[in-house]
Amino acid sequence: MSIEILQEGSGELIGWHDPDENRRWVLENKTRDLRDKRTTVKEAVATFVRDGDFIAFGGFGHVRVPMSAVYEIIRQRKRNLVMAGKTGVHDADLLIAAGCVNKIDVAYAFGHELRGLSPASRRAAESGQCQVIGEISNAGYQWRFLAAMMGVPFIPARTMLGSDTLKHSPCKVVTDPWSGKPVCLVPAAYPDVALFHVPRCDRYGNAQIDGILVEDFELCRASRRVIITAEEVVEHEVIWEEPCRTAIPFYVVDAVCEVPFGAHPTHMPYAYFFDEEHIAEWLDVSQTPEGAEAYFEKYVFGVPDFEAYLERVGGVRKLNYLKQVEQFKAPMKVPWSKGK
Amino acid sequence: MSIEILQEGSGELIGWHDPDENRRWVLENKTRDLRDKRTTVKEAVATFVRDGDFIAFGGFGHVRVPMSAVYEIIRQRKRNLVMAGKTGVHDADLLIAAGCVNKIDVAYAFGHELRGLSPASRRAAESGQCQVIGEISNAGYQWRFLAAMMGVPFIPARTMLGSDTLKHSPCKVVTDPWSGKPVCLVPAAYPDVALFHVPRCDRYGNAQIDGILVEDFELCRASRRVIITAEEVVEHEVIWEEPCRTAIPFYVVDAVCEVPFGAHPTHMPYAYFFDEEHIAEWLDVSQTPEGAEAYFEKYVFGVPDFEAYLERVGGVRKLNYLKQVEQFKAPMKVPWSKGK
Amino acid sequence: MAEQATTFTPTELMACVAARLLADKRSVLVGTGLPVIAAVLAQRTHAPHLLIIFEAGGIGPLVPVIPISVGQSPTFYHASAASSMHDVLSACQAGYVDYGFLGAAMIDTYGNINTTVIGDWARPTVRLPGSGGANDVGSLCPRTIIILRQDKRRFVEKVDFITTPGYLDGPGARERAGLPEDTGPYRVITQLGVYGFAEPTKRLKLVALHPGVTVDDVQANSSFEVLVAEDVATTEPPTAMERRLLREIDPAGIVIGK
Amino acid sequence: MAEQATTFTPTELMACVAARLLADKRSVLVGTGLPVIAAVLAQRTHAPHLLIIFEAGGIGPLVPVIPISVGQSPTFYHASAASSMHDVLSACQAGYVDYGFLGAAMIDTYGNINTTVIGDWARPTVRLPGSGGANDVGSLCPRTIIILRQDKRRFVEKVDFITTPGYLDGPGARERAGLPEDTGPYRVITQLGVYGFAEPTKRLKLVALHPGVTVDDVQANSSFEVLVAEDVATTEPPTAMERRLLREIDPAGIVIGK
Repeated sequence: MSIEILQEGSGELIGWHDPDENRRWVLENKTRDLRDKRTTVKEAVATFVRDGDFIAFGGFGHVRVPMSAVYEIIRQRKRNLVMAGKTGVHDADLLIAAGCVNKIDVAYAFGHELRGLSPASRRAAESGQCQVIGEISNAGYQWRFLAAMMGVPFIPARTMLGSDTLKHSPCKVVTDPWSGKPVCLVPAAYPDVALFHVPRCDRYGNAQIDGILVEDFELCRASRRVIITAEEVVEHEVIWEEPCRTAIPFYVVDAVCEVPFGAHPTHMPYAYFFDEEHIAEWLDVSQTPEGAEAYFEKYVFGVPDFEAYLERVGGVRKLNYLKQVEQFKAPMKVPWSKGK
Repeated sequence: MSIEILQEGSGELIGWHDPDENRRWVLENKTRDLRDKRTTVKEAVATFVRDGDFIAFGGFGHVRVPMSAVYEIIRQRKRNLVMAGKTGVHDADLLIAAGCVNKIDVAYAFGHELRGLSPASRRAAESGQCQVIGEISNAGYQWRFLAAMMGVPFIPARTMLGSDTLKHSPCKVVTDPWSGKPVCLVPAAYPDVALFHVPRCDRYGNAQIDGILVEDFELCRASRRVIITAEEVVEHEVIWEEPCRTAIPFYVVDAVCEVPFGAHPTHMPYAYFFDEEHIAEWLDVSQTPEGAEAYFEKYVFGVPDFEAYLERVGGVRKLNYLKQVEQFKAPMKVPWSKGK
Repeated sequence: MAEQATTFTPTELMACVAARLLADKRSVLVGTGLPVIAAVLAQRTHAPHLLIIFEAGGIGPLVPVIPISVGQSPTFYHASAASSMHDVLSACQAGYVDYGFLGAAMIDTYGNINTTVIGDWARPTVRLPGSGGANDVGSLCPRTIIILRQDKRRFVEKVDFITTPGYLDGPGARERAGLPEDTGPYRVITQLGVYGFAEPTKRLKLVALHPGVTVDDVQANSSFEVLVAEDVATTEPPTAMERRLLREIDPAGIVIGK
Repeated sequence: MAEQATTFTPTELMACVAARLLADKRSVLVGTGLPVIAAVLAQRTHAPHLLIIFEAGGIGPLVPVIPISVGQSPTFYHASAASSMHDVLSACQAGYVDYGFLGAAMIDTYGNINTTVIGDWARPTVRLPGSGGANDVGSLCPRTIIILRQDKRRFVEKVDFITTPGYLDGPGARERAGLPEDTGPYRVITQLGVYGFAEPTKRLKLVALHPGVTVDDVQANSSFEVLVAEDVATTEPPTAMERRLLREIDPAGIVIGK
């Protein structure tokens, strides 16, 4: 007896491993004991992000993105990264513009949500400088991470069927042996490295997330190496109080970095708002390669670290303002909105 | 092109629906608006538990089991229930002994964990009064609920392969089209009705769980009808404070019942301990059909409701004691432990 | 009859038309922009019990002001749950979500949407963001509502790339592909009018014209011949109350304009 | 050499032997009873950094006293996470769990375990609880440790029902069935001795005898001829400290006895 393979997408199968091969990797590389993983973003990126890696970032759109690590990746001039465009927005745009990412697997990229399209990364995609290696949907990526977290080769889904998105994905369509209907199989995706920004985390890597998890629960468990940046590194005993709040467990984590405002200029729910002025500045200057270059000189290469960057984007006054906006105590500024 | 079906288990395929058929059921039967679902356990069981239903209970083993509803099902003499033995312990034992459940799909049943085997339900299984319709593992059941929650026909897994558990399950083994290796597919399981006991819940059904979720997250979303019993029904605004703590969302819930100590004699994490004296009494008397009968007369048919039952099992003094044991303020009593 | 605003913008009109399509006590998956504005407007007018869901995990919030991102805190402000993408898209796949909202760069006669590329996929003239959650919404929702500005380049006979499935190549095609039954595009809203899909052909069909717009205007802004219903309605313009509410929802005029 | 206890029970000995098999800085999935006692004993002796995991969701607790249920609050007391069965069993399937612990009603020469039925499945002589998480542990863990009391009815050539796979019918059978590579039974601990699995046959083989036990005792309590290693070791008896710790972990003597 057999079931039919009805269709096979032509997208590049990035990040898939035979489940046994990945189990072996986990066995040999992931530690199981509570060990102090605190380090600097500089060290963490130097050690755990490697040229050519398949890389993913936690959060969603402009929310809870580990931007201090994004800047550090640019500063260390990592190259040939393949990005999981699982809704990759500001992170993807900067990394492509800086020449760190030259391949991307796209659920959503090249855009800044309501703010419009991304001049820099679109330019790169259209010139071929950044290659799109496949298309997928958000659910498709979500469930590729679920498959990897579960250590299974694929997860069935009922989306993408009939579309060109599927044609350009690495998915296959088979006949469901129970219903006889076509069903899409999304293959597991194990990023080489994934980076997350969280409100709090202990030194071992047990991390809590306030508000929505997006796909971080599955993504952190799917990834071979995991870097956490946290607003605050708390004592392990804080985790004991509510262990049901641990969204990322220590045994998947390789590095823990305390980085207050580490998501700037993206948004940290309950803590601080997007820095729309800064995002608008980027969207404006990145309309030319020279402008993007100047931006990186000013905000990345021209500063020694993230704290110096925070000073440069407006320091304490700006950060206080962003906290106030998040608490509805100050009005938001949206310079990119031209009253359309 | 095709992939091979290597094996098909002979277990009865209980609770599976074509995903489209279940979508139609959801569309026509599940409400989406915040509506007050508070009712009594009596009403909830009368309305939402029907003879012949495929039924499942939240919690795990002797932990967080909605016992007030179990007793009410017995009191209302529901019949021909098919139970998801997704580790069904005290609930399964009573419902089988009382003649409510006469078919069971077994991951774990007929036992009381450390306390030993279940005299009453074993007797029923061995006499044929309760029929075992299939075998599966805990992961197998967990992922059958995951498939149902996701609205997909199956989930792949790497357990059960090669075993008789799989032979007597409703699973199929196919060749993974990526690795070429055999992989087990567990079919979706949509219980007709599932019941949960939680520490707190709002009137609409938004429920929080303290501590481990076990498989309640997936099970509640997989089930067609859902009854929640809660230690406390709280104001909706309590949910607003930490919406990330909502484990069961209101739109899957049909009835909300406030039942303090509603898990008795099972354990409610952070709140009260098992009533081991009561469980021991059941294990003792249920060694004969007459003893089981007398138990039901005394504790179920002989009391009008759950509060009267709580009085009968020891009232305030007993309940205070169970709270103290959970807080390590009093020693536990384990009468079934004969110093083996 | 409700008091009508004397002037209104096409964006305001599209938001109001979209809001009016949402029935009370149902659920809608929304993104940022006009969709969330329409859903909140519906909640504040005829559909107070509408369940609003965001793909990133926000379930049932009382959205205070328009979120800029679908993961932003207003998407789970005073919410029933702040959950995950897995949870929300599973609920959508399992049938708990009634309406979906989508934008589009281009749409074709069968309601197929392109938001991926203009030109050849491998060497695009214009690279667009891709599916995001759009394909999932368009695949899984019983009633998908599409909002876009219409012109000849955007209303095309056949899209360059089907990012999100409409009725594919016609009747039965969705089911043959394996998509859930009884799903697909429900209405298309543009600055000129409202479209449904003809039975049994599943081709785009004009069902309402906005005030002052003619069928000729519609045809002039489409690169294919649009079917026209026998009884084309005329859209009610936004009421003054609707316009006031739109300002409340989008006080900075990010989407509605200033 | 550590101070030895003058007297000890077989249960105490089995707990100590099991504990000693667990290497520090690795992870173990445990159930209630002897497994959790052994794991906690290991933590309090040579393996302080052992990660203890419970299938119902408790991850990395400092287990204060033996839990009666695998979902009870001690299984997530002072824990790194109180998660879910899906999370834990996924982690196990993905390779994050090194050791698994199982009890057994019957075991056979290939380490296959029966905890489902004695007799015919459809009309059993004795109905047992079934797999629970046992099949998952035995399917997925690199090193599964099995603890049971041995006698002729429990040590059988071929079990009536393979609830949990050992080496099935011999070398390569697990991989052919699709089970993860490099997994399977590692040791079997009984009141008489400790068994491993011979290479390449994967048959049960005696590797250590408990104090005072002979090979003849072992054969007399097995319904098949047990292979015997050339260099059968003798189990170190429990130390006084180990016995003290066992009383601390199980103060009521639920498992260890009174």
